[in-house]
Amino acid sequence: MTTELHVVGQSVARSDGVGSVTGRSLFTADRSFPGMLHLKMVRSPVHHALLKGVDLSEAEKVRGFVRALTHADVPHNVYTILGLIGVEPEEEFVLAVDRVRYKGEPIVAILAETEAAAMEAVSKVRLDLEELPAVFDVEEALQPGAPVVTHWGNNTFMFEGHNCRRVRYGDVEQGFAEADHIVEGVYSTSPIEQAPLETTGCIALPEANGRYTVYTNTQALYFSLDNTSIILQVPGNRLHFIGGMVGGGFGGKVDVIVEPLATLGAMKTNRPVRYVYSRSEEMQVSSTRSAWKIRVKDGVTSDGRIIARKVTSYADSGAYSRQTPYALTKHAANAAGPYAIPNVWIDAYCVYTNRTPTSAMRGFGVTMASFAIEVQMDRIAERVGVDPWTIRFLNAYRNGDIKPHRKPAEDATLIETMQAAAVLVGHDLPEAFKAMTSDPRPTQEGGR
Amino acid sequence: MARLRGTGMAAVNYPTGMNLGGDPSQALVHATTSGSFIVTLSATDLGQGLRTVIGQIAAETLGVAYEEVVIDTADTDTGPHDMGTFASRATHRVGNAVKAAALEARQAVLELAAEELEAAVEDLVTDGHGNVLVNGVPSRSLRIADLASRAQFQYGRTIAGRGSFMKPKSGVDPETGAMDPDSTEAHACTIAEVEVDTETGEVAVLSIRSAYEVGRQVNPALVRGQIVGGAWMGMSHALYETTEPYYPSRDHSPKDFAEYLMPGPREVPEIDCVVLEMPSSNGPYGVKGVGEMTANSPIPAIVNAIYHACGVRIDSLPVTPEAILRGLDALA
Amino acid sequence: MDKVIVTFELAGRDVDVMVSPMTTLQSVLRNQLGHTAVKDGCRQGGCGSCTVLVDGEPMMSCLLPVEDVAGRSVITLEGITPTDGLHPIQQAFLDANGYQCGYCTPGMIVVAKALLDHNPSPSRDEVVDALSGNVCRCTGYLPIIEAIESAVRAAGQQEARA
Amino acid sequence: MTVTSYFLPDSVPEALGLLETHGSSLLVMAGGTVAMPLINEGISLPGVVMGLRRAGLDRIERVGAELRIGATVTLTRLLDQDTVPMLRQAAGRTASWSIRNMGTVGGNLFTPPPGGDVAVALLALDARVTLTGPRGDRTVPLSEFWTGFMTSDLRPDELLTSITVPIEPGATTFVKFGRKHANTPAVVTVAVHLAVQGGTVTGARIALGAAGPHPMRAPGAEAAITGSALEPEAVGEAAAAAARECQAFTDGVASEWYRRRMVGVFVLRALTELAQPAGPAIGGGA
Repeated sequence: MTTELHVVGQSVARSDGVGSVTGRSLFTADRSFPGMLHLKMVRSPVHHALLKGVDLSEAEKVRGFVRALTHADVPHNVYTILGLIGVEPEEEFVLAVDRVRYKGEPIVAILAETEAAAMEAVSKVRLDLEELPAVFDVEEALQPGAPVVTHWGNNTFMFEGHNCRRVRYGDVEQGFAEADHIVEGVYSTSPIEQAPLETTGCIALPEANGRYTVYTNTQALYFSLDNTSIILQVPGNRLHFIGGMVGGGFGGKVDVIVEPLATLGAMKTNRPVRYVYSRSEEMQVSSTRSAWKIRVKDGVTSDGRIIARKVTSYADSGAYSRQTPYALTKHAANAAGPYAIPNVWIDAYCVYTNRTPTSAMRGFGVTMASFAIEVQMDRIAERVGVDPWTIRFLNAYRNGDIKPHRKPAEDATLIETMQAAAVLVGHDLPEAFKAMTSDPRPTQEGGR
Repeated sequence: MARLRGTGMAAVNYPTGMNLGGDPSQALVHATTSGSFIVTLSATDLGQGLRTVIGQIAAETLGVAYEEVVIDTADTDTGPHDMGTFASRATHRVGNAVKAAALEARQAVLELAAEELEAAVEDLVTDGHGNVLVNGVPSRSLRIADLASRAQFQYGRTIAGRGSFMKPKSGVDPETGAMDPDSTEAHACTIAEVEVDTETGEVAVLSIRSAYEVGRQVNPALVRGQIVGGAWMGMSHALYETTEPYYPSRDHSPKDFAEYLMPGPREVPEIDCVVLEMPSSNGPYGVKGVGEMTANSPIPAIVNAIYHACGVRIDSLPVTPEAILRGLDALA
Repeated sequence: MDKVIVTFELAGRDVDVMVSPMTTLQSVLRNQLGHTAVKDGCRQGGCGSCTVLVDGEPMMSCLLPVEDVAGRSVITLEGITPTDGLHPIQQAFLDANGYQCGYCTPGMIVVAKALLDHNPSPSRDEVVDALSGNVCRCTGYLPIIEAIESAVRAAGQQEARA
Repeated sequence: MTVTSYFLPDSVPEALGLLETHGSSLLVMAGGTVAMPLINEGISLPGVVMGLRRAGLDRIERVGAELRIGATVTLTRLLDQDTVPMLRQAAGRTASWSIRNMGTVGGNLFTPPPGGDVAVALLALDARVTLTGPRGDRTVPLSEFWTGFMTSDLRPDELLTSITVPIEPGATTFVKFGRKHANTPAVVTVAVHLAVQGGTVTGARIALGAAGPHPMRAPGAEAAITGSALEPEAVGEAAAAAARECQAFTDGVASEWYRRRMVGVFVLRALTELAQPAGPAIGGGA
């Protein structure tokens, strides 16, 4: 960058800072409108069951009750948010029809004059449920005879004809055969809630000319608008989504969960409708980061070069897909780690179980791959008898290396970053490592 | 009872942006009668400071002061399309779109200035302080603000620009996994220092120190905010938080901030970082992106530090004090 | 169900509100009096984003029926922000980037104000203790602690000059 | 039910009258830090509620050799007294500053485990509770007050109006171990009061929190150190006894296995601290 920059690169004061330190900035649910209704959800109390009946008779008597919304009111009740980029099948139910697949699944939306009245009405809805066996472990869910979670097939997402996202590069079996050491590890994680300080929520407002304004704290306005348009079968130009301040997202606000039903409520009542998650809903019902089980098997030479890496990963998607199939693809693109490895085999499964659906969270599919790979690297270092820095410098990827998904590496700077980290913590690297760069390797070594 | 110390490291990279459906962002820029500029978007600011960094990129490209740019975003009636804020994509994608839109608006300013200064457009430059001048002849210069307002009433021209940036949709070969999944890569190397109480299994994180390489830093203070906030989140992922403490059992799921364990202000370690800037090949002013990756390297660095401290290597998260005690019992 | 009238002092002046029984102070401040700097992070007493001062003491307004503060003095961040400019603590949060999304910030600043009212030069441990009831998911707390410490220093210099 | 009426009686007799009128349908609330979250979330839907904030039960005073604490004295005010240091330690380890400004000592006795850290201290201090009903007051030792998980000797027509703590010499210590250092549920809470004569323990009260359906004494551990000089063998035996006899449970914060192990660890640490060479300091402690 030859030209000298004036603004980019400066730590200027944030343009929204005064609004934050005075609390004057308006967040979605800071707004309220005359005649605004409150939506509270009747949720499944069990993990997996047939839904045989819903009795609203007691709920309707509650003072302040206005109306209920069931699956029959939803124009396009079965959907999947990645349908916008061609992912299928449509498999999640805006409101349950005849089966519930996770504890907390939405069944009936109650609209009332006050939150207290809505909560009281929710407590008086009687559900006729016949419990079914549930499955919570990803590997059990893959066994024949396991309870089937999805309504369209077995318990894995199909990636263009395969039951997992695959990466095949080189020949891992040959690599293992040539290796001096075989190092294996199994790395597993639990679901994690994004837990933004502001819970997911929106307010839908009927406008004069048949349009609907929706104040929402989604992270993706058009993604939410387009999905709401499909679910409600309403042209997109009748929907006007407005964001503004978002009290933290971390991936927890890309599920298009509250906007469709709040807008449907506004349509059916011609009154503003507020649908905001309580903290316990955000904790227990909003989507989480997937739990992962990642098996790594490496073939390593005696001097510490990794010549084969086989990764088998299971992401626990919970009862529905949401964003998780995408996470598997991003996982597969990064599961081998920032290392130059000639033979790589990756199978990444998106598995369904009877728990809260999982979706996006900061690091989407890569965070837990980095956890597995970077603990595995220390395992390899120990086996080969070198220190953790050495094993990483020996295998670090460089510009021009062909990555397992066949895209040549560019903008790679792992080596320079590790060198800077060593200086920061006062770790004295050997001269050879200090001299290394991420510049492309000399051609005769080729893609290594 | 012993308190054992250990250090551990991790080195990671992280991709900027998405690919499966195409990853587009658009922006509009226009000058107002007062001569300041409005940037219109639909991208959302989650608190990471998108408005500020996009304002800086627009001001830099237009050659005006940062205070002269207003960001109007998050409204689908006025803002052109944007995919959304995730995947460390916003600064890279929205930044590129805003830069393109600002360049178009800047060109309109230069053409107007060329007329007024009776000079060739090619000879004109902006000084970054709101002035257009003939290159090398500071005396022949005009205020961009004046030009922008005269454009409205005198010339009847719009000073505006449209910009868009898209990483084209690229699918995945189902057999081999061949794909073009991202635009550039940021990097981090983290060293964590921990102290393990061998009687209670408690892990105190003493320090998290990282080197990051994130391409051009548009606002270094905001980059540091992501690194410090991410180090805390990584520590929380590694040692504390889960919605299912006994996964895959669904029992005992927390329902409030008391039961959902996250480190508090008392537990936060010393967090230090150094940031390298190797400009990316395709980001605005060499931007890469940093927001999404900053919890990643601290997690394995902490797990590796625990092993170094007490010889217990735990391969499942979160690493609870119970898991460490059971590991120590097994070693004994 | 008959409504009740409750009178309390808000930022120095008396206000009367008509509420259904046991409406929380949080709900009254946010939905009837426009004090939306009182945030709504959990309604369980676990996040601190709804902290207000009641007779100068920090309390969680989400757990307080408004009747309980009848006749008492309530101060929200709106009452701490001067009509023009910023309170020194707010300026310190701005300068130190002691915030990101801004949702926990009002609660943090109200607690910081209460702390400095009680103890003009708290130690770092005392700052950390005071913040233990306020959750932040973005910053990792260090910028917030540094903001409060710089406010303490600034107040100290102010003292020295006064 | 949506709340139809919320009473704030300004005397005990008025409160008892309301209790009599509404009977068991009346939800009695003190600081609200336990009841309000349940009401806010629609889990608890009471029709009529009584708050005791104004009922005149917020006095704390030393009366002879006893500290008398009104049921609605806030936890913050326990921090301001130093007549019974262990109560200051327990209050300081409970929740956060804002919650301590609202939560009450009486309310702490009804907090479900693993909450109720002040209650654990009161049990080790051999406190007594005063229950006031239409027929006047009766006092019950705290050790006999709880009858099971969330159940106690309090009759439907009574209110808990005060807690009385004997001020007696002895070595005390209090430790609350949680996954965080502040504002967090207990993994285990240990409160110890030892009567000591010439270096020998003549009387021991060890109370455990978050290790049973309510705060509980650990008689086996107490027996193991009574008559000892807190030598390591006795202390080790007491810790093992406490771990065996406690009724540890599993929740989202800790498993039964871990709680039981931590009971042993922290009873050991508490007694070891009291056995320091400087001799059991009266009222010393963590």
